[in-house]
Amino acid sequence: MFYLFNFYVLAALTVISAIFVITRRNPVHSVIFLIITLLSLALLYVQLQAEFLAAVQIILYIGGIMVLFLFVIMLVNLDVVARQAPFNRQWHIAGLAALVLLGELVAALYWGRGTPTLPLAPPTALQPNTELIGVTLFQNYLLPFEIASVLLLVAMVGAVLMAKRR
Amino acid sequence: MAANNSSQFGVETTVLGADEIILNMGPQHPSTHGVLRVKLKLDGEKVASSECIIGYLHRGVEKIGENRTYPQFAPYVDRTDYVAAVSNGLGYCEAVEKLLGAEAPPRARWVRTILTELQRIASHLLWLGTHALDIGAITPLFYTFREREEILKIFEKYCGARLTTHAFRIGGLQYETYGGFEDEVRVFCKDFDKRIDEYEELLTSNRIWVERTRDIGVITAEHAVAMGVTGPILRGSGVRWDIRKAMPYAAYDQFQFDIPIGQRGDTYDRYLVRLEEMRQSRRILLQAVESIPDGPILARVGKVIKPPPGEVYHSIEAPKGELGYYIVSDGTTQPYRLRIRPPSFINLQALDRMVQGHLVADVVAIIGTIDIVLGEVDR
Amino acid sequence: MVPTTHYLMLSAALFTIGVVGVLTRRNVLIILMSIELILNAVNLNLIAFSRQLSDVTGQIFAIFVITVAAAEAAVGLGILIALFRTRETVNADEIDLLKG
Amino acid sequence: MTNPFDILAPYLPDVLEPFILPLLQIGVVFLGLSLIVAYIVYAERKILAHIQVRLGPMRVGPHGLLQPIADGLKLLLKEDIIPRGADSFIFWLAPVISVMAAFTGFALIPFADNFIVTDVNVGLLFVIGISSLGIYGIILGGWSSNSHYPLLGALRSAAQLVSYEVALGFAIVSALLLSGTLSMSGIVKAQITHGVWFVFVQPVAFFILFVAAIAETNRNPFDLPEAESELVAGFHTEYSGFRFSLYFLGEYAAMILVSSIAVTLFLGGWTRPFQSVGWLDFLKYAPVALFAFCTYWCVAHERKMPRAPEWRWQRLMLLGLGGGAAVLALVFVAVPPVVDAVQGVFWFLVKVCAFLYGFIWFRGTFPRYRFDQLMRLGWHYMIPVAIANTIFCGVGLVLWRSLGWSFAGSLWIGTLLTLLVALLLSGQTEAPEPTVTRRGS
Repeated sequence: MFYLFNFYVLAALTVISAIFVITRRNPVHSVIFLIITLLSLALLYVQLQAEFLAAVQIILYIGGIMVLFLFVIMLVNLDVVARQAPFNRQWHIAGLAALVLLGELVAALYWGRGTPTLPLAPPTALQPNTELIGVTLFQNYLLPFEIASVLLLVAMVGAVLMAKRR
Repeated sequence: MAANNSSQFGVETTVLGADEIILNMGPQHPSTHGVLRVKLKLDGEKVASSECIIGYLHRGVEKIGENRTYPQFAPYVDRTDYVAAVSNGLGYCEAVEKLLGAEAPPRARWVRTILTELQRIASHLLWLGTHALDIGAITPLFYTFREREEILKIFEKYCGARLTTHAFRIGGLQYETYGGFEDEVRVFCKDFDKRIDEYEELLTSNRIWVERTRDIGVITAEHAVAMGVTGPILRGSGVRWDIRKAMPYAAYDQFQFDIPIGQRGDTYDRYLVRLEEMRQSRRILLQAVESIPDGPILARVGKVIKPPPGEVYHSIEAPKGELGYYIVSDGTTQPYRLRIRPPSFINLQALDRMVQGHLVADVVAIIGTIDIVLGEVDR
Repeated sequence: MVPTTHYLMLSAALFTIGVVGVLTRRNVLIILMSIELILNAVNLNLIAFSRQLSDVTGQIFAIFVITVAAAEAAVGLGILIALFRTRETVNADEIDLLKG
Repeated sequence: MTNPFDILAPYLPDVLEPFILPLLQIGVVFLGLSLIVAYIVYAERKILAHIQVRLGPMRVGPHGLLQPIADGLKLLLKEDIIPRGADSFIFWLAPVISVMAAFTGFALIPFADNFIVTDVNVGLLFVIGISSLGIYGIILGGWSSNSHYPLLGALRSAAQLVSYEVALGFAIVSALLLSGTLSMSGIVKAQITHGVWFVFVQPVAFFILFVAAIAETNRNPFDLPEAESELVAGFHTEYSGFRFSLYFLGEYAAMILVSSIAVTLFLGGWTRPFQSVGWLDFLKYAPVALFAFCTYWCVAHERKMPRAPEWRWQRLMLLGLGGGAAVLALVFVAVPPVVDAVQGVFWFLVKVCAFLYGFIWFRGTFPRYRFDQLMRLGWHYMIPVAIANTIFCGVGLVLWRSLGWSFAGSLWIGTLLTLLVALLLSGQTEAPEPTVTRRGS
């Protein structure tokens, strides 16, 4: 009961602030609402027994990536942006297409509800979370992990190269 | 940025290209030491060039001088470099004396030397405290003000004023020294060198201080001479020029003292030069109080001061550099033309050369190291 | 307990909002943020299934997704800065020339 | 030792128990922290004043003891100004974020054995994550003020925080490696098991954590975002009144938070010094000694005060304080369980205060770094040393676990290797040269 209540509050918060993210004219407001979305998602992760990911979400997403966004927003001139139309010309069609997508997803879920669901695992199944993730990551997924580090390196070099003054 | 092209009192930026920004420091800025306005052209982070905009404190002191009698104008000069009023008074009085062909009696000259050297120490202390504060060290300010307070107490006992003292009169002194004057100076000198060591302990070998001042605001000897820069800045660049030695006035030819010079001409050298100057001033003070002669304190210059027609330029070594007075007399009781050569004004010229290629944070340190007083720059 | 379907619904909604943002907004910054929304929807799915199957692999994949998101944001914002420097705009529909 | 709040548990209805106990703890921690913050400000003013040969606040209450309350009231009653053109929503939100980020972190700090609001098994990551949210308070506050100094201050601050967070993270990793857990109380318990505070086996990591903590809280010599000679007051230039006091609160709470993290990770959290040494057990009466000293101090200063009637209230207040301290000391002596109960919190706070004293001391001593120097220090020196330390800490642990060397010995080998790296790195930077100015003739 408590968890369901929690879920609905957080889900509502997530969806509403996500809508605000894409509708606010001012990008700084968008960032703030995106942070709220990400925070409530982190709390949902805690409820899903993924504490480590929740912490990673807060540290990496909110503490890192979003700060980067704010930085860039402050570097580019916003006065001009604020006066321009926020949506592009095809937004009616785009919105329609997205709604169709939502319909599709919901329909798939709706029709799929009859399929036998697996029993929910006992709450301690994913504990201790950090150790489990660590062991799995470094035993079964070591290669992807290393590739991801290469990806990060490439991204870092790329970003520096892009942002560098010529 | 949020509000480009908006001009405010504090700061104003204009985006020129993507790279060049004009940043306006002052006139209401905590570290421009008054109402100096510096327009910085920034190339990214670095300062490409700067322009000083002065005049916010202009009071027409020189023009006032032409409308006052010679003794009447003496208090006005205290208001130019208001943190070194005694030195200003000395320069003016000696200039008028030179015009009159008079000379102050020995005792007056000795007392003048003592008070001027005390003033030099007080001015340097104020500089040290505020300079350190600009660079972010808050504690030296309180230490230096502790000692400066002692000096101001001596001034107050001598002439009743602490800041704008009007200590001297044309022809000598107005007041005889108070009882115990020498002793008080002696007591001050006794532990003053230990106090300087205290400041040095906080700053000289402090790694952050060295990093903030070493090779910052370098000015070479040639440039310094070419720009007419004087005082500790010139000596910091390695030019041994001190009017106290070169053209002795008051009683300076009677005392032993050294002129410290720097090698690199950077902010750190100027800092060391000023510290050493304080030590040398202490040396002069100790010699002066021991040998202070008896005798009259005021030469016979007459009740109404009416110099013969002619012109005179007399300069002294003020704490900030060469302080000169150029006076043209037409034989009346008022100067026909009076012009002050203030050290801060001339030294400030060097700012542009010193800040080029440095960061904005260094500009603050460099303004501090030039040791300007806007009352003197603007007059 | 909350049925897993609920999380999937939420994820679908979030995904769609992200897609709407990408398709309709002009500001590249907002578009990048919408992409973050999409990636988060994916993460929520992965973690919800990881919970249901009590298999930690889903969370591992979410970590990889976050890594990719970080890389994407860094490169995307780098491009944005370079773009803003040459074109003085952050609008996606004004970037329609092949030469700068 | 048990959680002091568990005493209440039997009296509460079962349904509410999981809510009320945490709420009570949160309340106690929040109020206690607010009080501590207020008096940290007072302590800072007093200590700085004494460093700078002056007295500091002396007027409000005996020795200015009521000054924080007066300041708080003043800030609350001041006019609340929102600059024209400011984004009022974000302008309102930013200080709140700042305070929330700082205070939320305390939910995961173990003040004593079992005295922790919530002991999550990834507690350390959460504390770091939540405290890194404080950066939003700064950036958004600076941006929304619609003014240049705050904006520049905010950008500087953000860059600084992001840079030093890396070093902070690496410093924390070594404590993590030693204890093998992310739970905050687990880390303290690991230090009890090993019988040594981690600062004694990982001094380099502790040092890096300390420096990074100073940088993270924007304190001197890394207080560039608020460099008053350059940027007036940095990101909070446009703030006044209540909002400003929120920033103030958040800043000092963040100071206490980073100190608490450092104490938990490296200084043994709630344990008293040399807990394994039996004959030092008398140290558990240290709270008694502290309060007895307070009594002595109050009485001694009351004697020095003038007897004039306008001083009566000040004298009474001092005597009251002294009396209160005496009563507490007596209670501690008379009722041994009470002494045992306050042990954890007492030692924790003592260590945090020692840390905070360091913060204040630095402020009174150091000039400020320039921004590029600060960045260079962070990226060229702190982060490489931190990475080296992490690697060599791992090497030490391998020596200990696989080869069976002694715990402290193998870690010290790692530390020495790290110091070697640090020495090599510092060799690259220019050492301060001898003074060049010599007296001439």
